[in-house]
Amino acid sequence: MSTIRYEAPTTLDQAVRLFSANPNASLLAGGTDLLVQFRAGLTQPSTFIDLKRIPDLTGITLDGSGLRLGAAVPAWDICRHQDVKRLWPGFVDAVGLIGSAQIQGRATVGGNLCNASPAADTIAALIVDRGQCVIVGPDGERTVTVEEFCAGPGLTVLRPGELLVAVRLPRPAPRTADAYLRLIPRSEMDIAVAGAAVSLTLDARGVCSAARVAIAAVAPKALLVAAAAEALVGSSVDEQALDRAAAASSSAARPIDDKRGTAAYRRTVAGVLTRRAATIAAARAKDR
Amino acid sequence: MSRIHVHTAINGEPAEFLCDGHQTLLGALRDELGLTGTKEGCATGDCGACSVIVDGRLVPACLVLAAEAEGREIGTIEGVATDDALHPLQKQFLEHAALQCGVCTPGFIVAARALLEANPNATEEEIRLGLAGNLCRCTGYDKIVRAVMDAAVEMRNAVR
Amino acid sequence: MAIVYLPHALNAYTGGRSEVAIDAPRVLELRAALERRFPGIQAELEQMAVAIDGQIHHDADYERVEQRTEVHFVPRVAGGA
Amino acid sequence: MSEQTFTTVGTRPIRHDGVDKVTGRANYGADISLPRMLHGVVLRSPHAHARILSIDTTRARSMPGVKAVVTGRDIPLVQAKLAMGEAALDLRDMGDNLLAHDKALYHGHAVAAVAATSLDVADQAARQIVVTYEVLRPVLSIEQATARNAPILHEGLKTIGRPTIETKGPTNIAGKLELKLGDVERGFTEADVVIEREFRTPTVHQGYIEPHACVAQTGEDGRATVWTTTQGPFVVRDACAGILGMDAARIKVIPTEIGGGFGGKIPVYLEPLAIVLSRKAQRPVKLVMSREDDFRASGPTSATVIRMKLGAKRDGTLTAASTSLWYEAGAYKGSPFGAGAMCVLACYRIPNFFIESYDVVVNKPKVAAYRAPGSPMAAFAIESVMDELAETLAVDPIAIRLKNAVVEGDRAPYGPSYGPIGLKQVLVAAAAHPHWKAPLADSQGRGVACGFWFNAGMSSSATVTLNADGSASLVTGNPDIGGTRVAQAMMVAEELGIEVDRVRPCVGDTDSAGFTDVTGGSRVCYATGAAVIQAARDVKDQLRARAAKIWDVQPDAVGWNNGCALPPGAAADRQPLSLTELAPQMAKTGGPIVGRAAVNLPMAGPGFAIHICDLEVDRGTGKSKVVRYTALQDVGRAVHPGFVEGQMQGGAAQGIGWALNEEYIFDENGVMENAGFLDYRMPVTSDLPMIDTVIVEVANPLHPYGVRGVGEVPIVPPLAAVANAMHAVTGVRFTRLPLSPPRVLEGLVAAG
Repeated sequence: MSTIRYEAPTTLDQAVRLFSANPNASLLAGGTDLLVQFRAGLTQPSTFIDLKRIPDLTGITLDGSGLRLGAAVPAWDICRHQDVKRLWPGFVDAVGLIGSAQIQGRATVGGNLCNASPAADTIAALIVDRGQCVIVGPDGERTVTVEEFCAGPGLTVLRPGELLVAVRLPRPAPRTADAYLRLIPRSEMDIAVAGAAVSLTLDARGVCSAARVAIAAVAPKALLVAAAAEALVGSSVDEQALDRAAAASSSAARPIDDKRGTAAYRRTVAGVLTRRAATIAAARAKDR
Repeated sequence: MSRIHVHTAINGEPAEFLCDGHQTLLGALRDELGLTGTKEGCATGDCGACSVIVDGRLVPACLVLAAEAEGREIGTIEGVATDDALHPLQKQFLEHAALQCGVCTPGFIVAARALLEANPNATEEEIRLGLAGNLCRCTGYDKIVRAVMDAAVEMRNAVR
Repeated sequence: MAIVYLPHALNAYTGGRSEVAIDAPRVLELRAALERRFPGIQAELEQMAVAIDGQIHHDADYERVEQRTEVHFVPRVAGGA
Repeated sequence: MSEQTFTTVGTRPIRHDGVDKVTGRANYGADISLPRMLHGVVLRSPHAHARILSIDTTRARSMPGVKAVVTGRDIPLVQAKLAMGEAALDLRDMGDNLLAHDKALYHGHAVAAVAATSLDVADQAARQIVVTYEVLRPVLSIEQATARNAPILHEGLKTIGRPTIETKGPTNIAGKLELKLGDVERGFTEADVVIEREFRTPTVHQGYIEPHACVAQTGEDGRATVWTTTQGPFVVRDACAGILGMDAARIKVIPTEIGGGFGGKIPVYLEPLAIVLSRKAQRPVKLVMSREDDFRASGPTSATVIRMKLGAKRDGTLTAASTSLWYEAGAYKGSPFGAGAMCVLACYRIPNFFIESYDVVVNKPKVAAYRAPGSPMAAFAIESVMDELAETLAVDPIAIRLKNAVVEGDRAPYGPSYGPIGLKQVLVAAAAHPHWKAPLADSQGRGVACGFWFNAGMSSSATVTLNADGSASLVTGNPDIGGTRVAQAMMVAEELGIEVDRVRPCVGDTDSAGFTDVTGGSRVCYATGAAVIQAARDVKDQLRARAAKIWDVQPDAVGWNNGCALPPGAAADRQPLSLTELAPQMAKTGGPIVGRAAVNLPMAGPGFAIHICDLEVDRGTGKSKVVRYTALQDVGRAVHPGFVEGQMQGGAAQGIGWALNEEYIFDENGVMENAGFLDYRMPVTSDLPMIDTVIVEVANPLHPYGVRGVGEVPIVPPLAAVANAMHAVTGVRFTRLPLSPPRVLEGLVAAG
């Protein structure tokens, strides 16, 4: 334990080289998952490679094509970015739900993705917002969708030596908005027992022309629920459409019983939250 | 393996210390620098007792590596009072009897200061949500929230 | 005479008697008198607190039990904070 | 007594230790460091129930930097009990709990400890200790413990029954207590309504924010000094002395500031280990529990199963009660089953009752005291049933409680008559409180519940030393967990007629303070307070004698008023002498003035409370939130109302946590799955509303100012107050805690 090294590369190249040379290294962004796992003896890295001094990972860039969010930007900074908040209120809500104000000062979206917890708050939101993961490794750069990025609990598609550099979100179409809701037992500080994200587009008459629905904490990874989206498309997001969407989410859920909730409970709540998130997203889309 | 030499600034003064690669900032503050006002309640980022400021951001010192402090500005409870006066939050915590055992108090004061500096007009609800990462088991939070609300008034008046 | 209330919990010794008048100056002698009357009871009583006219003492050996005093033997209680 | 007028009592001065605590200067358990100090790590059992076949420490001992290793062999099993005023601590069990000897009895049970030059080395060394276990089937509930052919934790365990009960063969039932009055069968036949329910509460933890921590230094002469975070420095000293076979005079315990206790910092977990390690290493040793260890291996409070049957006439008059209470003790006997039995019916006049209560050992950490031990679970049962009775009879829930409330002169269920008590007063105050009549939204409901706690007495000492400038120093032996320093200083100020800032209150160590029982049982302001007042009055008497000397009159003739000695008639020409005038003349008039007192008081007058809770429930998810809360309590006399309110608010918050989300979750092997603040869900700031308080003062005749205990009663009502509010919103009677969202939704679905 006393021989663990700490490295803080200042360029992406350095980071990639260091990581390739130290396959047992742990990449450190916010550390809110990594250091807890390390303390619990779940991971024994040879080196901590701190990514927070690399400009490619720590910037927020917004242009005509959309957002490029550095993987190591802390939640606190994202929540205070007024333009990002305006364009993706659901995603920013999800970011804002991660832990406490203290945790927000550390936790990153990149870390949330790489930790690949089924209960991660941002992943479902990123999925409905058509997020893309920018990955860099010894063989260069590649991009995968967020729904592909996580493979299961704690598992990602990152290959040896690769690291997540940024997340890209395309600019939302007109009259499009997102929403994310989760259920936790307390008002703050808990891990989601179930979560639901919805992004939808309304046409001029208020009819839903496109939708994406994703649910969290009810399967080994966040699930994109096509059936729930289909239930909303073509409707005015009315009670019947919401009921169908909720039912679709509940039946798509593949939850387990654990210390945070029962499978039956999660299944029900995934539907309830889908319904409520869709309602919020529709209201937001109307205002655009 | 030699230890890491870290140069930083703590509460506005240059400071340096040696640490191990896996040592946390909390460990370094308490064990290397003798700044024991920052407390360990859980070591998992769930209680807020180790709240400190790093480069203007409120963070749990238990989830920061000490080596990360290189070149950063650190603020701890020991730097909240000025040479001649308690901070309004400290005064209001005392006036309101907002501490019982007092072990969560440094974390609350550091976090509440960060909260009020970012949002001087925070409502009761905003204060409660903003301080949700600081556990107190003695007070039921009532007097803490009142102390923070009154400190906010005092801080706003001082700015005018 | 002190009126001693015998708890249901000590029925094994008292045969179900619920109160008895005892002439004794202090709790120490009162317990001894009860032992003479109900053999074996003293060891149990020593584990218990004593309420004298409503006030519960944990260490009551030398407390006076005057005329028409009410004496109860009650289980000891632990407290938190 | 209620006509007493006060100058300082009832005001809200700033606590003397406050500035140190808001600036980070105050030193708590883990803040102590000594030169050459070693760091210790405790190796814990990975099994909830296992026979220890062997422990091999060879490799650990040979590691560089390792200075001492201890196992159960180093901790003698002493067949003795430590009288602690309230309850005897069994030193044998305590020794076996410190380090398992033959069997590990819960997951996390300590089996060995290492001291090394750094925490990392100690941690690595602990991993090198090889323990061979024969894993046994764990016993994880009352049902499992009492089942036929249940695994037995302690082969020799015999049920201590009052009345004596026949036990056939080995058992996990350590104790039984019965209380009885009247004819229960007849009582139920006289009833028009009988309600019967079974209630369950989970294992919960005190959740103090500062984990257990200590440093011990043993010298070449074998004398030890221990710095520790404890509610009772004298308990630590006497427990260490008893277990380790040392004279109490060879151990000095210095209490650090304490980051919460609530009963959980009365037993010893680390201190004897630190002493033995430092004796072996001849260097100071620090032991600090991680939060995880603290959950797994300190003392939470009992999970319970309580069956409650209650009968009443149509007008609400209670006729009979029959209740059976089962308390888990954890790995060793000693749950608060006796207290539970005595508390469960203590609020009401019930002419016929039968109470039986059981102490059951299970493979979980040994329970410790937790704020009014045993009473909250019992109140959950009786107060839920009272609520249902009110509903069934269509009467107001406060009115039915008033109708049956005990008053002065009524007999408590454990026998003696109550002195002046305030249950009726708090009920009347609750009925008149605006909260009780305030409108509610559709998604909201309101519940009430009462609570009772005895409040302890026990032994306390105090010393007041007058300084030549007229200020005073106060030394007592109670660690200050919630403002007791300032409250005690206020009593000195009140007696001597000086400002509270001119009194310096000090928490002494075991060498400098007279023997004092724990900070616990709600006893500090009452019992230690009484000693403080007596010591201050001793100072006053000595001052009168000094004035008499100056005036050359008889001391008895000198009066005292308002901080001044008053000349007797014989010296009517003299001016009164104030304390500030007399103090500088101490040396001339006979030497230092030191007032002292030592008391052993009977239990304080019992405390009663009623809480009103408004709960909002999300029917879609089962999630609830307390939106308004009022706690009303008889406190006897509020010395520092700010800290009295703080006790009421803090107790209410802990009880709300117990009701809504807190619980130990064990897997089938007895491993706690949520040993951290993330998943052991204590209330956070945004979970709670402001907690309104109403202080009722029915003076306690046993204290000079009328003080009665305050700290424990407020955790008693919330469990039922919340559950009753939940019923008011949902129409569902929940009998199992916590009322977590999944459980509530399940209940809603089941009810259709």
